[in-house]
Amino acid sequence: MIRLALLTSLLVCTVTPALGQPPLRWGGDSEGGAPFVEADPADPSTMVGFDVEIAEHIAAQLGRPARFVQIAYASLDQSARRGDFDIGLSGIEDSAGRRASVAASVPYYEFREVITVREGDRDRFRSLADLRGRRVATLGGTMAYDLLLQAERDDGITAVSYDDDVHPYSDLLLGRVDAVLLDHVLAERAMRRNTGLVTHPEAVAVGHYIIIAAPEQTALRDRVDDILRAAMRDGTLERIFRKWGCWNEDQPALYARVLGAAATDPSATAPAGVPPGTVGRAWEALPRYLPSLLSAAVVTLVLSCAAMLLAVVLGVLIATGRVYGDPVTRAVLTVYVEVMRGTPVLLQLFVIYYGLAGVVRLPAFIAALVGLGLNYAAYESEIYRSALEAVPRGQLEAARVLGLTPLQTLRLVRAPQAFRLALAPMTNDFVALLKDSSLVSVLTVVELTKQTQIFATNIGSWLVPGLLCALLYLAMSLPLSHLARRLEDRWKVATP
Amino acid sequence: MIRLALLTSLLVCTVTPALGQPPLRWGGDSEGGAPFVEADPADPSTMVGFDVEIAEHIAAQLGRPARFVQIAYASLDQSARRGDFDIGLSGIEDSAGRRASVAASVPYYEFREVITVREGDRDRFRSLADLRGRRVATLGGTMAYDLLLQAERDDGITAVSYDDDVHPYSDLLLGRVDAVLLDHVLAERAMRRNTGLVTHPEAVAVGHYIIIAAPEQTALRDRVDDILRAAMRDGTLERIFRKWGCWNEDQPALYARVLGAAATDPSATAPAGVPPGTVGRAWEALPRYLPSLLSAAVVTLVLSCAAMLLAVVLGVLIATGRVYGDPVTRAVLTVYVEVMRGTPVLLQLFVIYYGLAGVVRLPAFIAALVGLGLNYAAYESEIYRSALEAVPRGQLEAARVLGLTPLQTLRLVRAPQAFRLALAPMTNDFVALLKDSSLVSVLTVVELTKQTQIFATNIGSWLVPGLLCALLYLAMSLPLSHLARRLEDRWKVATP
Amino acid sequence: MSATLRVRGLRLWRGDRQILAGIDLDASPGEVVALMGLSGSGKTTILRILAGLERADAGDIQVPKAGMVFQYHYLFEHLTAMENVCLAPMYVQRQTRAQAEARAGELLGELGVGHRADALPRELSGGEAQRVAIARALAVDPPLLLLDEPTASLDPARRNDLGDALKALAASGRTLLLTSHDDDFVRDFASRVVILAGGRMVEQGDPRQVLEYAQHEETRELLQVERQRKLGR
Amino acid sequence: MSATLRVRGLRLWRGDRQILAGIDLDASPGEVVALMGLSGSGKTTILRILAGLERADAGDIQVPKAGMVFQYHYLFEHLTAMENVCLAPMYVQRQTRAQAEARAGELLGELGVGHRADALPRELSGGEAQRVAIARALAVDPPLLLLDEPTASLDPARRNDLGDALKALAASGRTLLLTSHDDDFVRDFASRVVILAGGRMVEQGDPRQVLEYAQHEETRELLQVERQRKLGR
Ligand SMILES: Nc1ncnc2c1ncn2[C@@H]1O[C@H](COP(=O)(O)OP(=O)(O)OP(=O)(O)O)[C@@H](O)[C@H]1O
Ligand SMILES: Nc1ncnc2c1ncn2[C@@H]1O[C@H](COP(=O)(O)OP(=O)(O)OP(=O)(O)O)[C@@H](O)[C@H]1O
Ligand SMILES: [Mg+2]
Ligand SMILES: [Mg+2]
Repeated sequence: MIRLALLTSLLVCTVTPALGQPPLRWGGDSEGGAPFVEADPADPSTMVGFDVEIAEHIAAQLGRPARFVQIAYASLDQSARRGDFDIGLSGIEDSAGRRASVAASVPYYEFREVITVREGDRDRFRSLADLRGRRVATLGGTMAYDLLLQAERDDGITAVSYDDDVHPYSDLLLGRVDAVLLDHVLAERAMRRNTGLVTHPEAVAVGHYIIIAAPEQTALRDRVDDILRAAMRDGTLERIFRKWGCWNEDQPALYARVLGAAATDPSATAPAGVPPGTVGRAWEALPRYLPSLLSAAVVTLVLSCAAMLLAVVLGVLIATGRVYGDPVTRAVLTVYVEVMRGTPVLLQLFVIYYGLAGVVRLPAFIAALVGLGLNYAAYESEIYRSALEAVPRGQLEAARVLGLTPLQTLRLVRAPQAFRLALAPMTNDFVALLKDSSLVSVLTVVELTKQTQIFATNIGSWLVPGLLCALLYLAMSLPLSHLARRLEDRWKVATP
Repeated sequence: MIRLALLTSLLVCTVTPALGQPPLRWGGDSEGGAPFVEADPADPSTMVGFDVEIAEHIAAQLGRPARFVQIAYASLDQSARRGDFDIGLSGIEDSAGRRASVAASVPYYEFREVITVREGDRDRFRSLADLRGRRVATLGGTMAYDLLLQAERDDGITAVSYDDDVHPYSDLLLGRVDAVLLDHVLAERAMRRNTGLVTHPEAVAVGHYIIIAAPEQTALRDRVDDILRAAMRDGTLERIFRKWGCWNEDQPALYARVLGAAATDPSATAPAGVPPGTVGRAWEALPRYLPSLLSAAVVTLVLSCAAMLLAVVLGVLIATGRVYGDPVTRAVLTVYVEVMRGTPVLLQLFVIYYGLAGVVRLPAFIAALVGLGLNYAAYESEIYRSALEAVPRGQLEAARVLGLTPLQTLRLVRAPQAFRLALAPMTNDFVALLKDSSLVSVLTVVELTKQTQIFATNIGSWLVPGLLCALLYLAMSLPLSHLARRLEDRWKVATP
Repeated sequence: MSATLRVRGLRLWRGDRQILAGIDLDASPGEVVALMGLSGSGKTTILRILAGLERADAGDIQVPKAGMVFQYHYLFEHLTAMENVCLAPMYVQRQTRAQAEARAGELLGELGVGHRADALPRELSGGEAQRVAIARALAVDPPLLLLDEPTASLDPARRNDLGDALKALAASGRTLLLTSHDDDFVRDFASRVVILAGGRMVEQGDPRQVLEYAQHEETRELLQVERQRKLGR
Repeated sequence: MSATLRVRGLRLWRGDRQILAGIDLDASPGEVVALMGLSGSGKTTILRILAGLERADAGDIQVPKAGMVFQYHYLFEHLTAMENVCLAPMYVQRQTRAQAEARAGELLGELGVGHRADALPRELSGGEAQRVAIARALAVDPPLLLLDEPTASLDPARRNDLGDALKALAASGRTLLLTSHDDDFVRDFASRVVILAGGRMVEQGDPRQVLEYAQHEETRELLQVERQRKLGR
């Protein structure tokens, strides 16, 4: 029956437009899914959803045919600026940052950010403050994520960002997170999909959906505002939202505010629950993401240092075995070095984490450490072997005629002199390991690169996160390079 | 109006089941989309699609309530074996390999693999043979992909694998590929979505959808077969497929064959167009994937060698500048080394490929080569610098009093002696570069790791592709290690 | 193991060159035996074989634990002079650092390089390095001491100091085997001289005897006896 | 630039040790000047300054293009003896390989190491390496040749051959400045001897004169004149 209404509205938009009018290109993300925008399962060439109907209503009012343009959710703002479409609507959240970078309409829907928990936790976890020390999930790049980042500082929760709105809830059921914060539209959809969950009706915050256009398209934006206001007055919006089961008592209040506010003052309609500028340009988002980036950098640093330590110790043992060992030991160690060095570390990490799971279930961080350590040990051992073999023979002969044992010779004469030769390549490897450690994100360890990705996905831009990530890596490697260079300079004095 | 019918069938399945009967868990992938399985946009907690209706029909006939279980398409076989669901259906293609690993029903739908091309190419490209030297796209992990891999050998086309069924067609419009081979259901969906495309009606091959169950569930499978046969006879299937617009004249012929064949001989209903075992266990798939893995390995090797060459040449220049240069040169080069070494190469690749696109539009391979080369040059230069500085001062003084210029000293005395010290770390770096070169897949270069991923995605398992990938990398690095070790041994004679 | 050295039929080829063609050599505690011979005649090679650094192709060797001073000092490049001398006493003989440093200080002082104790090898002059290397070998006080051209970089004064020190060592029961090109030094301080030529021992005996009245053509050539006569020395 | 060497007021400190305390030195073409002095007295340092390898703290230097033979030979470790000798003629003087090898073969032959032309430095005996290094320096035929202890590892016969070769070089108009601890060699082949002590030149003149009748306490100590008297030499 709802399909009938939809067909009617489709007819309207394909029949009414004046011939010769350019189509109204409207952008949205069909992966966002129902009730926003989704390909019609019965006819995937057409879209269904309340945003679709609103877009088509606007097109009809403008007397232009509607044409849908698929745009990834995270790219909507950029695409608007580039002019990939005329208007964009796809559950786009209002924010001061967005208002600063694109032309934004008045809000046409008010949503509540709500907390969903497992049924058993219904009374324990009623607010973000109850969730101190707990993991709270949400969809990245949304106002909800910004709220969680704030709560990380204020309430001591841990924010966990997902790329879709399904897994936060499934992981909630599995106990991987203890709550989900998302808007009530998505929460209701999830409640229908899953049993054993409960959503607290209280709003943690309130937000609004808006329509965006290229910054210079203020005239179009004003027309859209007029059409939206008219649709609020004449019940068109109410009819659409009712059809999609999204109508509630918040909307008339919103409409009253919008219709009451001066049309020339868009800030009057700015979202209520969120401080202005929380979702927005990257630099503004920076202070909120910096703490998590810094702690991810600490993970990277600790992991790299521990893995390097393991690699150095093992590398010394392997190199010693290859220089001093009997032929069998040497052959075995050579095979180890060639295999570990010659095959991808990613594969080795998988084998250690998943392949060995039957024998020993290593925690992700330990598996990452061991995997990187074992891999880099092969590289280090080659460096040490070569350095040991470059120590002049006379030095070893002198040690031998003095009666030093081979081990003493290694420790007191050979290794100290070889270390100088090994220092620069070792520093290289440590600096490379800092970056290589990002591979362990496949084992669910969140380190600097992964956190940068999360940041970038959430703000929809790579520029600032990438720059920051590079700076953080640099900040870790520079002191090391500096130290190595100073050691080298000190030893240079001893070059004959 | 179709929604009404759907509601009816939903009512049927929730009303008829006897109380106390365990639900029939049926697995499918709702991301597969319409007309197979898709979340109802009006009520995302329920699924719609012909596979949904068939599943619910089977549940109803079994007197059990139907419960949907979301399973990723690529994991359906494994999940069936693990018993995550009772029966699976989601446009699952029949194949001998699948029949060998799970319990498979009789086919319930026949599809045709068809070729779609741009309108202008309608007459040029009518068959795979017409597409020699062209890129042909499809969805990975399907019979169509297997057909394309065969055509790579037989018809000299290039198979391009996608993870979804939207981008093959959009890239076809953009000219990135010249044809798409997919089943007619997906092709028709795409034709509705895009204009400017044309699909040849002739079947390149014919395949079937089947229902799967855990291998030991033969009793359940036999019941399913009975229900399907009854549904073929009484027109239930016809009604369902007609509703979803998928009925055609191929189906009555299929049903006649299925109903005519001995119920005890499932091989009689094996797919016609595909040789048995083409989709199936990894070892069987190997021969088909080997050529593309080998040519991806060649890409890796050529890219790594070229990038290493660049890195060595630049590294020598930088090291020379840092050892012999004036303070300004040295400072500039030190900054270069620290920045390039200290920041992620992935970021550098992005900057070169996308960031510089405004200035110079480098082809992906060249950008990859330059990016890796510039990055590794920083590492190499540190190795050379340290090795140059380790050459005993007496050697340089001897050269100087003989009247050699600094450049001659470098070339004739210092570099040859330093090279020995640099060889092992350099070999390390080359071996690491072979693996690091996989990062360039972000620039759309398909090298060994990327190709391995494609292979793994298509056959749904990492074991064999991973092993093979490791072996190929090893096969590239071993000769190199061997050569380096022999050079070292030769030079060892010259150690004082 | 006694401190007596006994070598019979030592032979060594390098490629197709026969370096040692059957060397017989004895040395007892209290002796200072000097090996002389043309440059390239195999003196260093003999010492290296006795020290266990090289293998002979044939021959019978009875050799006590030997210390050695190399023709090129081979001081440990990363350690100071003092540390070079103390290393073996501390780690091989398990002396305390204080003990080792006291003895090392004495030795360096005797050899006239006490003031350079804190210098790294590369900061030493040729003669200083040579003397530190001698001190390093003396510090472990081995029953047999092999010295390869210990006087090469020493001025006459240091040479005599060294000669006196070696004589005193021999007198205390050590066996000393050294090579030298300096006939004055050998005449003054060796108790026996052995002349090598063509990979063989051609003559041996009391230095004054052998060096003044050389019997063999090779010895006379080595010492340039005719020329010295001619110059009236 | 003339082949005349002229040094005035050369001073050098290392840390707080004054190594050179004002050295004045002259040498003209045809001369073979020998520097003598206790080990550590600064002989090598003077040669290194003249070769431009070290900077003095004060002093006036007029020095022609100089070749140098190092106390430790510093042969190029990765090249054979022949290649060591040919390198500079080929790359500095742009001779053809054939020319350079012919001359190198002559030089190596004269110095008695022609048979070791294809050996790497580490395969040479001490004296052989020293002679190859001398050949390498002679091959470029510089107007001033600095030789740091060229006789240290040479047997008396080789020493005399070298002395003759140096004298011939001087006679052909080259200037030669060498250091040595070997008073016999200096007496036989140097045209002038300069005695260093305490960072200063204490005496110089005809070697027979200076070495036989040393005026200065330092010279007498260096040459151990009293001891030699006592021993009756
Ligand atoms: N590693 C080697 N390979 C080949 N030949 C060698 C090697 N080491 C030494 N020789 C040769 O063996 C011979 C003997 O060398 P050795 O060092 O024993 O001479 P030596 O008597 O000590 O000479 P010198 O007085 O010059 O030190 C020399 O001709 C030398 O070139
Ligand atoms: N790099 C250095 N740092 C500190 N002191 C040094 C350095 N090089 C040489 N010396 C000191 O300078 C002094 C003079 O050294 P030099 O090598 O010139 O002596 P020499 O006369 O050649 O001695 P020898 O006869 O032993 O070769 C020595 O005491 C030496 O220890
Ligand atoms: Mg020798
Ligand atoms: Mg000296």
